[in-house]
Amino acid sequence: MRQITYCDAINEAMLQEMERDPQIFVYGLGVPDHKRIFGSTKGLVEIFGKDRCFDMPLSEDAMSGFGLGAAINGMKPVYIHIRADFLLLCMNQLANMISSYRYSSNGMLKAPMVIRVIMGRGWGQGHQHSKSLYSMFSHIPGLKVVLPTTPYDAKGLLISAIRDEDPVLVFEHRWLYWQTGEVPEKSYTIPFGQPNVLRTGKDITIVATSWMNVESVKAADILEKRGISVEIIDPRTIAPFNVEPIINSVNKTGHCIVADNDWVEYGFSAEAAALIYSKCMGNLKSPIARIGFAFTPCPTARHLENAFYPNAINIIRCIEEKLDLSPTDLTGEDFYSHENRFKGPF
Amino acid sequence: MRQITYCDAINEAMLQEMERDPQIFVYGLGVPDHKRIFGSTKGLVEIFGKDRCFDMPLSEDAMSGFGLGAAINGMKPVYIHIRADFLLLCMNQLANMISSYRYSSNGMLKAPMVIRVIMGRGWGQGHQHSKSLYSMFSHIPGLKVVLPTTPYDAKGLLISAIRDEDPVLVFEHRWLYWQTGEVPEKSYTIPFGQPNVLRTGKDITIVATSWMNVESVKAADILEKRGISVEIIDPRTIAPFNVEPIINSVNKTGHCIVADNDWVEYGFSAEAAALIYSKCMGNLKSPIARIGFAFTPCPTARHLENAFYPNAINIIRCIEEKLDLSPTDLTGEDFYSHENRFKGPF
Amino acid sequence: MCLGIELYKKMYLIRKTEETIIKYYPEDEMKTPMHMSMGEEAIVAGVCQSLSHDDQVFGTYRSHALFLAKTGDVCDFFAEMYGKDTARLKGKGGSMHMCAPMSGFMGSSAIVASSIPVALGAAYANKRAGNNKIVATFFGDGATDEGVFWESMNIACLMKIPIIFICEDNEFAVHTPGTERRGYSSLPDIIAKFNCNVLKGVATDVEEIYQTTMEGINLMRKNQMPVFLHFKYYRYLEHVGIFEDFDAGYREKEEFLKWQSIDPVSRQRSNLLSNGYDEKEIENLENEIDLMIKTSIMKAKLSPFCDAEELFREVCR
Amino acid sequence: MCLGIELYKKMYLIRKTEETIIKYYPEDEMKTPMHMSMGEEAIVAGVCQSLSHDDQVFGTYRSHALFLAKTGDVCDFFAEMYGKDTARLKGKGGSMHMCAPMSGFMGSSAIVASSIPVALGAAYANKRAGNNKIVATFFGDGATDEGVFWESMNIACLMKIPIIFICEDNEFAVHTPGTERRGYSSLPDIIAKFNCNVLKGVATDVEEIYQTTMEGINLMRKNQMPVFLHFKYYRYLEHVGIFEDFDAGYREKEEFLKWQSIDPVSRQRSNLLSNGYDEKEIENLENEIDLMIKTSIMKAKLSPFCDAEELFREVCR
Ligand SMILES: Cc1ncc(C[n+]2csc(CCOP(=O)(O)OP(=O)(O)O)c2C)c(N)n1
Ligand SMILES: Cc1ncc(C[n+]2csc(CCOP(=O)(O)OP(=O)(O)O)c2C)c(N)n1
Ligand SMILES: [Mg+2]
Ligand SMILES: [Mg+2]
Repeated sequence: MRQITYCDAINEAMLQEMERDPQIFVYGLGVPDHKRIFGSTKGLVEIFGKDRCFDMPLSEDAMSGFGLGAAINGMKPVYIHIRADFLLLCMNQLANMISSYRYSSNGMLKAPMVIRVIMGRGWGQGHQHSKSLYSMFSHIPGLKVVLPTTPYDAKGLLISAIRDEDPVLVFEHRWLYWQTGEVPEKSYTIPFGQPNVLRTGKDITIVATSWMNVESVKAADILEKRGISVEIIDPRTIAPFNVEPIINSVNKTGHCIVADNDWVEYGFSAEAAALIYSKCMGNLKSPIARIGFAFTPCPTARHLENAFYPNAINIIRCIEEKLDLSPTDLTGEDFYSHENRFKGPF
Repeated sequence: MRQITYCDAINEAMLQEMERDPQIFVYGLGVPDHKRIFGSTKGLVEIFGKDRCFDMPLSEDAMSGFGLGAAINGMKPVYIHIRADFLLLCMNQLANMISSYRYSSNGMLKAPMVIRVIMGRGWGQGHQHSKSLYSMFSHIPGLKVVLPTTPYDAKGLLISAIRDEDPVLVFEHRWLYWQTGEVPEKSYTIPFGQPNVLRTGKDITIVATSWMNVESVKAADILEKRGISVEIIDPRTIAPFNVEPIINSVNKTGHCIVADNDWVEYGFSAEAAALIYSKCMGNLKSPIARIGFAFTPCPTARHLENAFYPNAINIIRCIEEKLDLSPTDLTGEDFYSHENRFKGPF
Repeated sequence: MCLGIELYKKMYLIRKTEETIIKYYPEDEMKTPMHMSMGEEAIVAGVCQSLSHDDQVFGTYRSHALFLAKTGDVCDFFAEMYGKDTARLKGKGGSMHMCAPMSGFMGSSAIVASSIPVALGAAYANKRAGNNKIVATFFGDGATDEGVFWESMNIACLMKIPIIFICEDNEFAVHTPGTERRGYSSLPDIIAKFNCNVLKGVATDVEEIYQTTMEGINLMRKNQMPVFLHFKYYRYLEHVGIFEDFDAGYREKEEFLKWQSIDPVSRQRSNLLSNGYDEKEIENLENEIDLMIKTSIMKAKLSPFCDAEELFREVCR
Repeated sequence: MCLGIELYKKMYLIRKTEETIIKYYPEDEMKTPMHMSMGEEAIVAGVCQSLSHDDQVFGTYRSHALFLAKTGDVCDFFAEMYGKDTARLKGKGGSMHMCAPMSGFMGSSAIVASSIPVALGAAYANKRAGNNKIVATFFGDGATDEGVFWESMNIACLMKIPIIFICEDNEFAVHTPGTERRGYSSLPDIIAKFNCNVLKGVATDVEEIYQTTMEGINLMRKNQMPVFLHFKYYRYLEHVGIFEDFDAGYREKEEFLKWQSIDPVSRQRSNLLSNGYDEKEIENLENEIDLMIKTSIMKAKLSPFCDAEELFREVCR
């Protein structure tokens, strides 16, 4: 099948959906400018015009309410944030208004709005341009939270998000934009609440979100050479979060790591671990390990950033500990790094 | 010892601290008006004047940054929100600025700011005046989160919060304002990270936050008559969260309920459960139960509110299930209700 | 003449409905915090009269008057105050979160200023649909302290969005007067520097308010610039609740008496009379409304509550 | 004359430091996103010259110029750009989050408009302390779209807070021109309706900017109302990064050339010369600064990184 990038998959989803439904419009800071949100909005303003693809003043709070208002009046807004941190300016509309408009109108009005959010490790971006934040929204009833990892998921989940009748936040990791994978040309949806088994294995289960799936696959590749078989499950949507397939996996392997692209404390890894434990108690051979960011604001210097972000090596060491393995010799292994393609801010 | 209300304990802490340190000032919407934040700010404007106790325009975002600016310049702002929901307007300053100012200035500047937040079940208050939200802040490095339950804690923890060199959010439940308890007249502090064992027991451990401690005590009182002995532990601060005493308790009792004054999903109960499981795996005789709000926006009609909020009865039923007891006959039991003292908005 | 009586009917319905709340609230069956509209009737009546049925309004927690002026549906109103199954919202909204989209009442919010940008987006959708609908968003003077008000004004003026901003200025945000909240002397003077149509007035003469709004709408149709209406009025009762609060010390009863002497409802009644309207006819209309209110509240009281499962309906996941 | 040369030195330091960044950035050792100040030098130099050492400033992610104008500390500057242990921030801040409180540089933020209310609070603390310190908060034209800007203006004017708001208007927010962001024609005209002192100018004549600022400060000392300064300038380089971007299509090179012909740095140099300053002396000063920059960057390159444990320092819990 055709291979395209994650970025192009997003772009194709936008194009096909806007083609399909004239009520869809896309807006946000810089959406139609020549950088086109890292390329993910390319072609939209040319094809659909300035009415359906537009920029705005820097007013995140009002822009959020604006989307809600258009949504309850029958439109399908897609609001893009180039950094997840900017969502903090939208919290009132997101958690006091958008999340509850349907409920408080007892279903007479709905808010089918999509919020595309780019997160991800920068390049000395620092503490205000590096947050993930998705677990916060998962705590609010009325919001759906989606984390596509593969190009296939990026397209299918975004299309599902746009067709959903409720507000959906889609978090895209900047580093995933360059990943390639098989993506059908025709339009398709992926139902929410269906985890994706990225790799089957029998020795340990990794539940990974977003970019951490890439790190997990790398770790699994390396350990496979030693005969260790790792199962990797990507929940893909964390609200709704379907933990069943994960429970089955952990009951099989007896070990579990939750590798989350966020702070560990009070994040997705807490909810995931709590649910897994509750259903796997007798079968767990070791406590669930939770891997995530260091619990500090994100520093800028590269060596501190390296200490802040978890990666495949942390996962390997964690697996070794759980399975009582000697440390793998990692010399000569080529770990993922954007050093060479990625200079300047993401 | 002298018995006073939770509200008066807060008020006394404010008075004594403002007396001690002229850099402290208190501000927020309605802070000096005749209602005095349900009485908790009474006397402050008379004693310390309008310079140290003042109102502001309705500008929660700017008011948050305002406190931060005063704090880095050596003052000690205490900013009061009459509803937790209004914190959603402050998220950018809280999680992008206040939480990280010390870190990003490498300690050259500090933000010793206190944010007092009133939450709690209203009286048909509805979905925009009933959120708890504290778990969101616990997810952000650089913020401390305190949940006083008793009048003793209300005074001691607020004084600790004010003397802390970092930003602290103190969440006060409106229904606790009427609770009375022993409170020393002199000033005292309670260190953060010291859970309070409200009741010792051997059959089951309840970890409860804020108002849920009152419901837990009620449940324990009722079950005690059947010879069931319940241990109740109030973490008091959830960031920092010291789980050690809880772990010891659960390892002793073998059963655990986390009763949180918030939504269950992605909330405090997730973090607590994940940590407890990780250290009590072999000793747990049943999965940890998590009790909290129904995962919906809060409705207004009383019968729906009753279905939304958990209470002592839910806790009793949960304990019975865990300990394999027949249902307790609750006729004649007098459950807590503010029906008679509490009319109109909280 | 017909207009004058329409306006009066709207205001009379609002006033009497709130008087009925005051009568029954102490029974403690309407368990929802009441932010009363008394004193404000002329603004909503005048503005809503100038709107068509399909035009849309957004309100605040203080929206009894707006809801009744736009929908006239006192039956649904009381059913919701009592949280009953017969209400469209079935007790999910209460006094602060009413909603009746079929009549153009698009919602009200208890977070100050938060429905302003929502109204903006709704109006944008109308513009894109080319349906000629107007959106009117109501808010208090306190709301103009909030940043989102300024953001929304700017966007509306920039994008030429068909929206009317109505600032209902009662000089207070809860108990805090404007003088302690404003770093400027005149809001309309500032807003006039934006690309919009600014009109203002004192809000107890309902016909004048109607005329002012019509003027604004005509200007907007001509120049496509949004309308900003600024009306002063006086809040008769406490911020929330059914009582007076002149003993609280933050405002003077004299002020109230001054405003009461030009009370919007009785003023319009006198107008009608002096314009030759027959008092008997007015009384007939009043009686009809009284009866409607009485029936509505009785129906509400007698209706059942919805089942508790309703709690989980209309929320995703 | 002495003033003129002081101003020139500030601007020259900024310009040359940024030229040095452009030279070394491609080596890929300064791993932090650079929002360059080129074109803006006169504003920060003029304003900072009118401030005393103890006065305080707050900036944005585009604060190279402000940092250097206020602190003069190019050594710390480069150490931080390289993320080295010798920097005060040890690599926790980078280009967007500089901080030097001992010199009155109180921080800069990468969230647009977010340091404006912080500056306000700092100024309030100064007022309460009665220390006569002034706070100056710098922000772009894009920041004025944000609600918090309006909230902060209102509070400052209401509370008579000793603060200078400086809007550095380069007509763009990233690539979006003011015409696509503003629902009004003149910001200073709107702000003038608040209770504050509004002054404006075109920002390549550094002495004029200094004078304007001094005038603002004098007004503020007299009437206690905050100052709002509005200066137009031109951003020479792309929004972020070290290159020109006239091929991107959102702005014209002609515009740049027009502004370049009144470039603040060369303009002030010519001024000095035509005012009789000796070119040799200027060159000496320039050489001194060149040397200082050279030394600073070399020291930065040679310095070690801090240990990784530093990651966990200065954060609570
Ligand atoms: C964002 C927010 N902040 C604070 C409150 C608490 N509050 C409720 S009403 C009100 C005053 C609003 O005043 P105004 O907008 O003038 O409306 P009025 O009550 O006078 O109709 C305040 C501060 C709130 N509901 N929302
Ligand atoms: C709240 C927020 N929204 C969006 C951004 C992304 N962003 C960074 S700079 C910028 C433009 C700011 O323009 P302006 O204030 O004029 O400053 P300039 O870059 O022109 O100096 C934007 C939109 C941000 N950093 N913060
Ligand atoms: Mg008001
Ligand atoms: Mg700009």
